[in-house]
Amino acid sequence: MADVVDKVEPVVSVRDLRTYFIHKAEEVRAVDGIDLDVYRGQIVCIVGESGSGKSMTALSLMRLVPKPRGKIVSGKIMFHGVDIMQLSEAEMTKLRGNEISMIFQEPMTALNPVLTIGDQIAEVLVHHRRVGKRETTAKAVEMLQFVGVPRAEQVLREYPHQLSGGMRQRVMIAMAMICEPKVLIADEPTTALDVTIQTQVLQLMRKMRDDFGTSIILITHDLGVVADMADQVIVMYAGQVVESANADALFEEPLHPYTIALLKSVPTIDQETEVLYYIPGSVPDATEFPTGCRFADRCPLAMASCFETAPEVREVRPGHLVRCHLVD
Amino acid sequence: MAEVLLEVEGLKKYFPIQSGLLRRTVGHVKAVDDVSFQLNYGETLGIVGESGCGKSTTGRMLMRVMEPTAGRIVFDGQDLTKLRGKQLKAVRRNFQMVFQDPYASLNPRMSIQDIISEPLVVNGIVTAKQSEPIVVQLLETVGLRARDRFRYPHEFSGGQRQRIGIARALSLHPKLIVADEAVSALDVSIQAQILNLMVSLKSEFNLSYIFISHNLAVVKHISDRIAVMYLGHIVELATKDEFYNHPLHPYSEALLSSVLTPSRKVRRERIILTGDVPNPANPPRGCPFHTRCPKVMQECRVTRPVLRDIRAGHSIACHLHA
Amino acid sequence: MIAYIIRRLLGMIPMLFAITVFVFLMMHLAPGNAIEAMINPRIKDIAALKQQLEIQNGLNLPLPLQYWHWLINVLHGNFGWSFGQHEEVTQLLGPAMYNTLILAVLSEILILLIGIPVGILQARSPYGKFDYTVSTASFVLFSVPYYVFAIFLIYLFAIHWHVFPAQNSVGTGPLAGTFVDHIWHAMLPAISIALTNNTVYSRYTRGSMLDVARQDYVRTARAKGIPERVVYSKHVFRNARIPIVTQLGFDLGGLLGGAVIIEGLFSYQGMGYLTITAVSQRDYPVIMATTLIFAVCVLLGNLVADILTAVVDPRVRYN
Amino acid sequence: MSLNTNQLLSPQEEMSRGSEAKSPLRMAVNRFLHNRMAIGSVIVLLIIVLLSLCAPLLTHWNPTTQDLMNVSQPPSAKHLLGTDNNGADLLSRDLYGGRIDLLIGFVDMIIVMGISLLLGGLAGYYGGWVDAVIMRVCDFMFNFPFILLIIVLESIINTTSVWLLVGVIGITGWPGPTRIIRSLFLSLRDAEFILATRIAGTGTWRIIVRHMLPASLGPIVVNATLQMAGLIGAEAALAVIGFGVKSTTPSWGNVLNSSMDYFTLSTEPWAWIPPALLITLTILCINFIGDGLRDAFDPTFQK
Repeated sequence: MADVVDKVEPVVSVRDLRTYFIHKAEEVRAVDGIDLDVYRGQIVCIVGESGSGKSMTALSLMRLVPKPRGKIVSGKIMFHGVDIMQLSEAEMTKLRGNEISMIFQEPMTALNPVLTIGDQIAEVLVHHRRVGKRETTAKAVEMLQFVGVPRAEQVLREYPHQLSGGMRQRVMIAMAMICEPKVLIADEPTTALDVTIQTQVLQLMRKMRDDFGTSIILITHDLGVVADMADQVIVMYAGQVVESANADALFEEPLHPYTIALLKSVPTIDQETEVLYYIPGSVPDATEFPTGCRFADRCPLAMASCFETAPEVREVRPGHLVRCHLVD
Repeated sequence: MAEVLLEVEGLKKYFPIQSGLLRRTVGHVKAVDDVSFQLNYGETLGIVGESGCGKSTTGRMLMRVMEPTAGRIVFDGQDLTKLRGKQLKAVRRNFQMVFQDPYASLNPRMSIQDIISEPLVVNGIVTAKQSEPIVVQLLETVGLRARDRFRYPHEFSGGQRQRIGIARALSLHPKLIVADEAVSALDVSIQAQILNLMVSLKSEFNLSYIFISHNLAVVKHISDRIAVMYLGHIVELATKDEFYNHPLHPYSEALLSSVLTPSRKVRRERIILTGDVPNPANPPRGCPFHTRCPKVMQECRVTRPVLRDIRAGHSIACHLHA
Repeated sequence: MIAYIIRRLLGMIPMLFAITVFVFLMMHLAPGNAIEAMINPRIKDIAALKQQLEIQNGLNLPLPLQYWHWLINVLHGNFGWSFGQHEEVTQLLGPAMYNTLILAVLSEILILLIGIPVGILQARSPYGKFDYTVSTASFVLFSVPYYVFAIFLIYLFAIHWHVFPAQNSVGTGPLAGTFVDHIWHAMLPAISIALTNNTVYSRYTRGSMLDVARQDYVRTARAKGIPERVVYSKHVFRNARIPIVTQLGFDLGGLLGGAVIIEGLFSYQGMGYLTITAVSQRDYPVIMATTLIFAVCVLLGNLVADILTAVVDPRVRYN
Repeated sequence: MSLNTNQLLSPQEEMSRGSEAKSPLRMAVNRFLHNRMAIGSVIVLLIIVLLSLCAPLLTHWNPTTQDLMNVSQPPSAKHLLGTDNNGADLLSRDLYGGRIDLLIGFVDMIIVMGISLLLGGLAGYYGGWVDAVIMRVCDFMFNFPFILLIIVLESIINTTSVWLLVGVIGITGWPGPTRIIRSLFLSLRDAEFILATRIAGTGTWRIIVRHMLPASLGPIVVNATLQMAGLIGAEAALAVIGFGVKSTTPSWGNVLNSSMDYFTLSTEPWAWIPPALLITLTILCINFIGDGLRDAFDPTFQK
């Protein structure tokens, strides 16, 4: 697996990304200072619970934060050495779906119900490649076959509601991959699918990485999916990265109390536990974060200093970053 | 203790498919097709399966909010399907339900006090005034504060709402609680809180559970026995240990192999099923699973296997183990 | 599609039957009968004449049989004799339907040309200055009853500026009776109908566009790198038009049946005006004919709405 | 469970009870009270209502007295808005006229909403054949639009009495709101919180009164205002084509109708502008109130 990963220069490099939602006097700090490096052929998982800002991070990378309230207030998003924050909207449009693609959680609602599958796949090629109609169709059929859609030629003429959930997600992947982008962002791609279908889709995504060398940013709340897929893991909590490490290292020895608690609170089919570990309380309100560590009032190991000063991210071991006062 | 609380026999729910000018019934969606099982006092039965397998429809029929097409539901010796009106109301308090969506299952216009006390009041157990101390106690039982009873659902988080839903279900001291995907909408850390609460309430209130979920790990945590459903049928029914250690039905094997564990050490051999679940309006002949089964035989395409005991506490519906 | 239309047309039969029964009964519930309306109450031997006429017209037969005769006549295009205007009802219907058709089509064109584009423009930059101004204006305009609009239009365009006529559906002079003359006379009533409807349609279009713009598949389109202009014209508009097209179909049905108030106000000789005249003269055969035609237009409008919906929405087409 | 309630309530809890309990209804009322346009409209509407109710105190002219010696007078100190073609004082006709329009708007709104609640509620709650029958009747009524039905009914009933007009409008106006209420109840019937209360053993009546009605209160109230706005205009709509109440009875529609000739329209704006403005202003106010109510009940609604 590791041989596909080329660690020379990151394909995507994010520094201090902040995306806020501003409505009247309220400021929701959805993403509050994210750093991220993705190398060629790497699968990076961003994991967190609802409200952690993981989906908004993904949309920020595409510069698709919902307007007018959402706004990227600061940060640098380098894609192949170009800061995409500096690009014009037209230049960004050329990048989307071509160099960076995205797939979403609900394949049911993410496809346009009144356009045929063929139309929806073809328009990507039409706008990015300017190829003829016959070539477009051939390419679309080829891609659908590649992602495992049976009767591809017929499916091109069908509408999304005629397909099953698993098939729709395959179509989404085909559509995202048709220009062979360098980066694929997948926002909870299997959450709406049944487990047996999830297995199929995850396998397909791995195949995409292996065959095209695509880097994948996989956003999920499911630690099982992370363990299955990730090369690199980023754990988010309340808009910030709390831990970032190589997947093996993270599952071997998680360091942030939140990561540890999260891993312990998931029931598994491999071990028996009488009482599940749980994290008391709930995620703080994104309009008024505490001055100290954002996890402090739920943390079993919190010290006085945790409530006073916010911890910085520190490289505790080579490549293992943690935002916690306890690990120095 | 192994006394039977609930016995379900040949339960069916067919939804007619109507078509054409005269709304003629041209076929049926067999949402639940010939489901039978027993539940003992104090036991938890987990029902697992993928979307559309009929697990939620089964739960709703048990709750008597959906009329079965055929079959018997014997609860505590009484056939529920024969009861109507007052008689039904009298037994109804013995079985309650916890829902999936904590945002939709509480009336947004009622205070928590009114929500939790309503079952008591409508069953004539106490008046609205008298119910206050009971509500306070119930709130404390599920880990909320006494003063929360004056507040309204919109002021609570998802996990807290689910606690309120549980308090409401408990208010009548039921013998059975059907939990339909009760933790699926919650974040992992909150999910663990609710699961723990349900486990502790079970012994405290002598409850039996039917726990419906698509999550095999969650079901394993809480259940004593597991029923696997596929296209309206139970394909495997076994005790927890039997099921998780020796699954016999090819579908169960595939399902279990698909469960992802948050660990890099456990690497299971994946059985990747091809294709999708067939349309329940047009189910395949023979075994419902034969279109996706990696071990399919000629017989599977012709006759539907019935659920039968393979050994004590383990039955499956599969020709492989005939 | 053709099978669907045929099925729908057959499905209209029970409703048409109910409508004809209702219209028929309505006439018989009316005080006095057709004979009384026809004869001069001061003539001699009125009772004998009445009886004779009743037998002649089959009014002594049992009601179901009378209904049957009436229905057969209607199916043959014979709506009877207008007592008020002393003519075959069918003779009156022709020009009235033609005038109403002109008015209906003209109003729909105005709605399509103004209401919908304004809504689209609003939705392109929602919550901006243009959107805010238009929204407020259309909220106020929406509250102005259409007959008040009509009176103001008559005052300005007919009385003050002499641009359009405020009376009748045809005029005099060299152009009298030509198509242009018809259009010219239909202008003010059409504008009156369109003014109120435009506010409804622009609000409707705007709402539908904004609703669609929030959908996941629009985000997908942007994520695919489709230029914003195409995102709106292809992804947003093709979905947003579905409810609008349906509504247009419904409204067309109503308009083809005749805009009673507006036609009355402008003395525009369409179906609505014909109804009003007939009602004030208690000219029941005409009332029955116009009411029946009105109902049929509404039913056909519903059918057109369903067909148009199926054309623009594959989910409907394939179910 | 034998604890006394009072022991459980600490003084602080009692104190916080008022501020903490944010009932959705109270929040809606608060939002409405903070909507300036809506409150302003309530005030203007009240003024219009008061003007019609107190008409005898504001003018000494009888609106039905005709004075053929003084027809079509321009405004003067004697007749502030002049006189109409029959010599009746226009100001007093405008003031008294509101009574009929407001009466029709208010009473018919109640009749229409009452019928709609009953029929729509039955259809939505019970579904099945009850729903099928009621909906077919609605469909049937939709084939004859409101105005057409009224004028045809008028030709049969042959009357111009105010109360008969109220009755005719009332029994023809319900199909629209009935459909809305039916779909509200239909969607509520399958809502999880209704299911939960059925499982608890709650009876039909209580489910309707305690759960479904409060849940649909917002849309019902908003719809009632929209209905009222439409119904207030109905009298004038009928009047301008000559099918309103008896032409001597003062009503906004009749005042408007009596100005429908070339001469009056072009030279006597005081005759037709005031009633036109009054009708429009009344409808505008009611629409603003309806808009405010919708915002109050459904703050997430995007205009």
